[in-house]
Amino acid sequence: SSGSDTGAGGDTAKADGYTIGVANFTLSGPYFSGMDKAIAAQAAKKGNVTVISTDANGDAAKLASNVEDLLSKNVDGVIISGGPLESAPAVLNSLKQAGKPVVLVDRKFQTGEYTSWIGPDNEAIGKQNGEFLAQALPDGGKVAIIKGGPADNSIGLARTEGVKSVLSTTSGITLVEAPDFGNWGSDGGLSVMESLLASHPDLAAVFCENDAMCLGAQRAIADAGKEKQIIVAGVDGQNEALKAIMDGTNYVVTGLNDADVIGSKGLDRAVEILGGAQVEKDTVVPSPRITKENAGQYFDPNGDF
Amino acid sequence: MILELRDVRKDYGGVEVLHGVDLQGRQGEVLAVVGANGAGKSTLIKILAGAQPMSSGEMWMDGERVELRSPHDAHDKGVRTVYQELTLVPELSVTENLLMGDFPRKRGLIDWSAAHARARELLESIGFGAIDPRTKAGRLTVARQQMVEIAKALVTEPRVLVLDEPSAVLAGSDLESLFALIRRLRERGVLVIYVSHRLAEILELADSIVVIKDGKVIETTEPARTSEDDLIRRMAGRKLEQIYPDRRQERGDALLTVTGLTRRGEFEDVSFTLHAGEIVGLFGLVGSGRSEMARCVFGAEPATSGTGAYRSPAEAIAAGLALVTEDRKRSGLVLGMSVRDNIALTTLRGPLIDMGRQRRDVAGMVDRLSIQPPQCASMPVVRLSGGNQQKAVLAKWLLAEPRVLLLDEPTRGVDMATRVEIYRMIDGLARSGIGVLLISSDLTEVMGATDRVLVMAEGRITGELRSDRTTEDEILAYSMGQHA
Amino acid sequence: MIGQLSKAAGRFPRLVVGGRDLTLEVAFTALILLLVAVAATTSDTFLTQTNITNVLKQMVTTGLLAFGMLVVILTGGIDLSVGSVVALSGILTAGLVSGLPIPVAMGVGIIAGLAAGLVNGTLVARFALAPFVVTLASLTTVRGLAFVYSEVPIAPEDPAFFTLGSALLGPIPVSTLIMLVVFVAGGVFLSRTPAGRSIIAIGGNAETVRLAGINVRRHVILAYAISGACAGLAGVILASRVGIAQPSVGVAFELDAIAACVIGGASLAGGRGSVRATFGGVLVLVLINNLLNLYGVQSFWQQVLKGLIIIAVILVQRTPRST
Amino acid sequence: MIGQLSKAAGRFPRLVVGGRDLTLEVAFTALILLLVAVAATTSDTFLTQTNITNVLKQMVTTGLLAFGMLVVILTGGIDLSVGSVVALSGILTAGLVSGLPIPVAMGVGIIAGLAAGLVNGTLVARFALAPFVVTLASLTTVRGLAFVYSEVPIAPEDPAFFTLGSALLGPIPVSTLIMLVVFVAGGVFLSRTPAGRSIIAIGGNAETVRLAGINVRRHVILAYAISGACAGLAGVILASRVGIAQPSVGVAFELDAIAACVIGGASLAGGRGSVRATFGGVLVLVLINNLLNLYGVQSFWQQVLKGLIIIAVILVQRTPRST
Ligand SMILES: Nc1ncnc2c1ncn2[C@@H]1O[C@H](COP(=O)(O)OP(=O)(O)OP(=O)(O)O)[C@@H](O)[C@H]1O
Ligand SMILES: Nc1ncnc2c1ncn2[C@@H]1O[C@H](COP(=O)(O)OP(=O)(O)OP(=O)(O)O)[C@@H](O)[C@H]1O
Ligand SMILES: [Mg+2]
Ligand SMILES: [Mg+2]
Repeated sequence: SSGSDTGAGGDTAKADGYTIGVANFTLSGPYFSGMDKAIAAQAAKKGNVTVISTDANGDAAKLASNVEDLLSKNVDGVIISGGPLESAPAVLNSLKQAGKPVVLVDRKFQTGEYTSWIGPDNEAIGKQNGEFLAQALPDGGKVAIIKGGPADNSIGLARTEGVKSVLSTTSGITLVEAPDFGNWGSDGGLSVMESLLASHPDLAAVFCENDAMCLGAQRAIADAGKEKQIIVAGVDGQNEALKAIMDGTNYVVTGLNDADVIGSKGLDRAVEILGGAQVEKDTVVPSPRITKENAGQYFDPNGDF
Repeated sequence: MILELRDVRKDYGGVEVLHGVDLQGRQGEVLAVVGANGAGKSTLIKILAGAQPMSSGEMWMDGERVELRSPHDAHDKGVRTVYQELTLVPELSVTENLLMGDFPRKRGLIDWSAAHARARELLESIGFGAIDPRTKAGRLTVARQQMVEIAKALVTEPRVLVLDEPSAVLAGSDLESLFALIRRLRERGVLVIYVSHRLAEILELADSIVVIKDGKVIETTEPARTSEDDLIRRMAGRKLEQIYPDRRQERGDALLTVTGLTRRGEFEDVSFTLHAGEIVGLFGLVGSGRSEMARCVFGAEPATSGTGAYRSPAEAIAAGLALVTEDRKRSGLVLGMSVRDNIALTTLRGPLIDMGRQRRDVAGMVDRLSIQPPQCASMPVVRLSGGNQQKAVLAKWLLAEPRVLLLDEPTRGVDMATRVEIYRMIDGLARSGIGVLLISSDLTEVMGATDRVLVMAEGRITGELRSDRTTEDEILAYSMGQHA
Repeated sequence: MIGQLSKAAGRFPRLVVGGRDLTLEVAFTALILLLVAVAATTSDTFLTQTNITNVLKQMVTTGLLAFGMLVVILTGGIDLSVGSVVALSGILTAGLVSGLPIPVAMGVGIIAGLAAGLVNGTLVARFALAPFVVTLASLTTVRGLAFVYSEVPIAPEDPAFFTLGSALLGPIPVSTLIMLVVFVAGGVFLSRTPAGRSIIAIGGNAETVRLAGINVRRHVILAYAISGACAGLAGVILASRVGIAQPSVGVAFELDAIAACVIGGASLAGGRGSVRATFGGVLVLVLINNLLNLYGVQSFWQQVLKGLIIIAVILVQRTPRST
Repeated sequence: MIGQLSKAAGRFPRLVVGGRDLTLEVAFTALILLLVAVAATTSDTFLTQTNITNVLKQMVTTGLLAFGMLVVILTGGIDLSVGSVVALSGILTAGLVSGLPIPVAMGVGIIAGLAAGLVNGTLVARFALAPFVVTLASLTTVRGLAFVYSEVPIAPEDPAFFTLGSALLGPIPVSTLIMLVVFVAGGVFLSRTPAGRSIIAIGGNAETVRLAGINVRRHVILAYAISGACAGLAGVILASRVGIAQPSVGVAFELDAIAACVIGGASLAGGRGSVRATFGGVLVLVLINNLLNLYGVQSFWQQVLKGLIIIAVILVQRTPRST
């Protein structure tokens, strides 16, 4: 991941270049591995930046020790791809003690100190989905919500809050929250949707906290032969979801949460900080609403995510 | 001559336990192998069974050199073995244990009704018809499990049948049917290799006798040319003056009084009193309920009614009882632990265990019971030979300094010289004021080593006899529920 | 244990038919029927066709894994790697359908599972390593391989890929039928073939089996291979059912599979366990999940209750057994 | 098993000191030293003070859980609930510090773990249920309870809360010292106290121990209580170290703890296992993770390698042991 294709200049650039550690909370999700790759790709583009990436497998303590491992390797700065984590004060403290800058990507921590954050506004994504659904269901109807879980995952919470803030005030619409979590995967989305369909055969739409679950939910709807009755709304812009939207299926909307953009900006931001530049503390990367109209523009048939 | 071993040696990682054994067995012969605990009998048998490779030496059958690389090879050659330790799979039916790996099949699948029928037929043909082939092996009494073990070796008629202490858990009619079976097999030309510590039965049954001592054959003889005393002398390497000590007949206060003790389905209305300084024998046939009764008195199992039993082993021990159970593997030893840890189990005192004292206590016991090898304290107990394991169990209980000793078949698998030591020890304990209940299926022992004998049949006490005034026949009659 | 007689064992009346003690099976069946009855009377949805089809579909993965697990447990082992194998075989199959005919791709998925099982079995049997650590290590390694093959989910385009997972035969999902076939065939295998009996006997006392001249190693390897193949099949069916294969799927699947076996009375020490009761265990788990969802119980209360119900079930189921 | 001699088993020379066979321990120590030597020569970073402090900190959770697990494993049981207990005790403590003095809040966290252990132990010992299912059920229930207590993470404001997890005594983290104390005290407990010896013996043969007048149930309960308390302590330390307590923390922690015990030669059948070797097992796991990170091995390949290394370690470690 430290590849340099700037030719002869590469060596000298590298000699006085930077080493940046990436502490991923988890890599087992296409969004997060996409982020990791985007950071690495951006570093390769720069030529003088080496990236060391770690994976905490969703374990906060491991994240802390991974950051410690990175500090042992004397990195110049750390990017934390936070995943579903609220905060990591100890991690931030140890980084502060070591005097290293921290850039958060995707996830903003509510406590602790960080240098800069780049990520989406999850509540806004939820709102914009809610608005779309309100329009798409002029006669109202039952809308189901499938959450990723667990209950302390505030990314999902923010998205659901966004959707609810719109739909709960829209007349004619009733909300049904699935009791069980879909665990952010297509298989979970599928089985939660199946259960929903059994108790609520009259759904008009379903919102999932990410596209992976939505893709599973869409399958369950197809299996039940209810493609015409139920529309699907997700978040992320996963390739398969974009394709489904483009093809004009009942997958009608998603909010782009672009790992490529956030990741590469995150690396840029870290390099700027190391270069001594004054940077914006918090940067929201806009999450355009993707529907049938504009899906083609975001769909990359060879893209990873 | 169908079987011959030439200069067989066996070492377990450097320690040689067989030092060049030669052995010849003929067709239609009962060849007895005798020797002290740890002499190497079981090891020899494992080699014959293909379960252990020999380190060097040769095995010949029918004038051909054979090599047994696995039990499978031994089966192919017609050598079938009944091991000293039970090897049944407790969760499986008798049928399945018998026919394992060789089931009757119909269209590729096992035909269970045919299998059960075949098992029943087999059991009946060898006189064990009382065993239901459908029961799980684990639910049978030890004695019946032993019979199934023997039946297992006879599923296909063997050319050589090896029996390692098959009679240790049998008594009365079961023993008779075993002997009858062995004689029938001999007539059919089978070579029976028979290991036992019960010399009387060997003299009765064997055609020739091989005495093993310290891993070497020291004598080959015939019943007509030897005697019990002679064999014991050869095995032990010294003369044993007297097997059973002379018992004095005076007894002290009552230590244990059991009245009307009942455990439904197992024994009923058992009453007896055990006094300080006396040794009481308890004889009965297999399944007469002796072991269950002793366990119940000891608090290991709850009683249905009656008095005299303790509520838990801890209470019993606090009151000075000790119970040496009949099955050392299942309830006497922690096989994976060292000899020391096993022996110390009844005397763990805290908060911190005094290791020095524990070491001394255990060493004292190993010495007192001459557990072999003498430096065994930190060896896993499973490495001891069967008889020495039995001694380790005894040692554990003696260390607790009991006032009442319940001994359930304490000499099972123990060689003659050691038995004599055990009898002497029991006698000494009794003289020091301890009361001993000796459960045994060995008639001679039950008469010789005790002051009086209780006899149980079908869960009830059917008789009480004075050891010096009774006969084997009288005891047997009571044990079959007939009142003489 | 020894010297204990069945007739003496219980305070409970026992039901013996044709020499077999059926008390436990009957009690267990009654328990499941009770669960169904409660569900049917308290929830309008439970007996709807959609819900029944759901329950049938949701059994498939746990069912297949539980059968394979049972075979391994019978030998006295355990297979923690099944969840990772589900992921690997699913993603492999989904990745291969673009170049290979669907049945062949699926075959490869199952064979990958079988191969993982063979490796597990060989390490356990040939090198005498503890099954728990061997399969824990392969849980990690196989999961890693799934990600190495593809970090991102793979969604095959060809709709024929979905057939296996979503086709119905009347009201019954084809995938459920496949699972049932595995259970029936598995039941026959374990009760009526020498290899099956040997596997059970090995769990009871491996040394005895060895002394009976049966190749213990080969049968242990076979058991793990069966578990691997079942997990492979489960992975293929799951990918087809979801329509997307994810390398991250299947985390902690092994726990439900083991729970199903043990609820069905299997002993983790080996040698004891029944195919029918394991199926019952699968049913219990799936019904619990389904009911808690139908009642709309909140996710974490679901967890609290699920654990308590499992304890209750094994307490009830234990009562009539002789101790 | 039957008729096989351990002293006789090996083609390997064995090292016996004072009647104790130390071959295994020496081989295992050599293995760890080899790992350290390789690490030190191939990575500049490994021997830096920061990294050593890291490794020491990283051992704490696995170490505490592994010790508790060892005690349970010795009885022939298993405790799958430890990861959930870590979460519960952590979130309880973090929740309570706002109203209670920190040491008291931490005490409550540890007591919560102890209580979970007592429940596990009672179900296993008093009702004779299979440890695997009991603790699997409590894994689920306790996790649910953690979420019931607080759905969201709790980050105490008071910086004193972080002390336990981050303070250093010279170059050595206080939390590591606590873990070492647990191991030393635990070693004495198991080898020198009647309760410890009884626990080991119960795993070897519970019936023998019962007949020796030892209360088997009470000791089994004690073992699970110890495991629960260790998990509680681990949870408290972890929350303090991370600075925030999450109800979702600790998933699959039990697997590493079990792996550490088994790498250290413990038998899951009970009765065999050593405190020192378990500590070695913890070291091996932590070193593997640290090294793979220092080498910058890519995450998925790390998983692949981690599994392979564990297999390699138990293969090597098995060689000098009698089979
Ligand atoms: N074949 C059998 N059928 C029915 N009951 C049996 C059978 N064998 C043994 N029993 C029962 O087993 C119970 C006691 O067995 P136990 O082992 O205590 O007897 P024991 O006299 O000690 O015999 P052993 O010599 O086997 O030790 C008795 O209740 C007896 O009825
Ligand atoms: N599995 C084993 N591991 C180590 N040593 C053994 C083992 N089996 C036997 N030995 C040793 O080999 C020697 C012979 O033992 P073996 O079991 O053959 O004796 P035996 O003659 O059958 O004794 P017993 O009459 O007590 O059964 C003994 O010193 C014993 O300690
Ligand atoms: Mg012997
Ligand atoms: Mg008896």
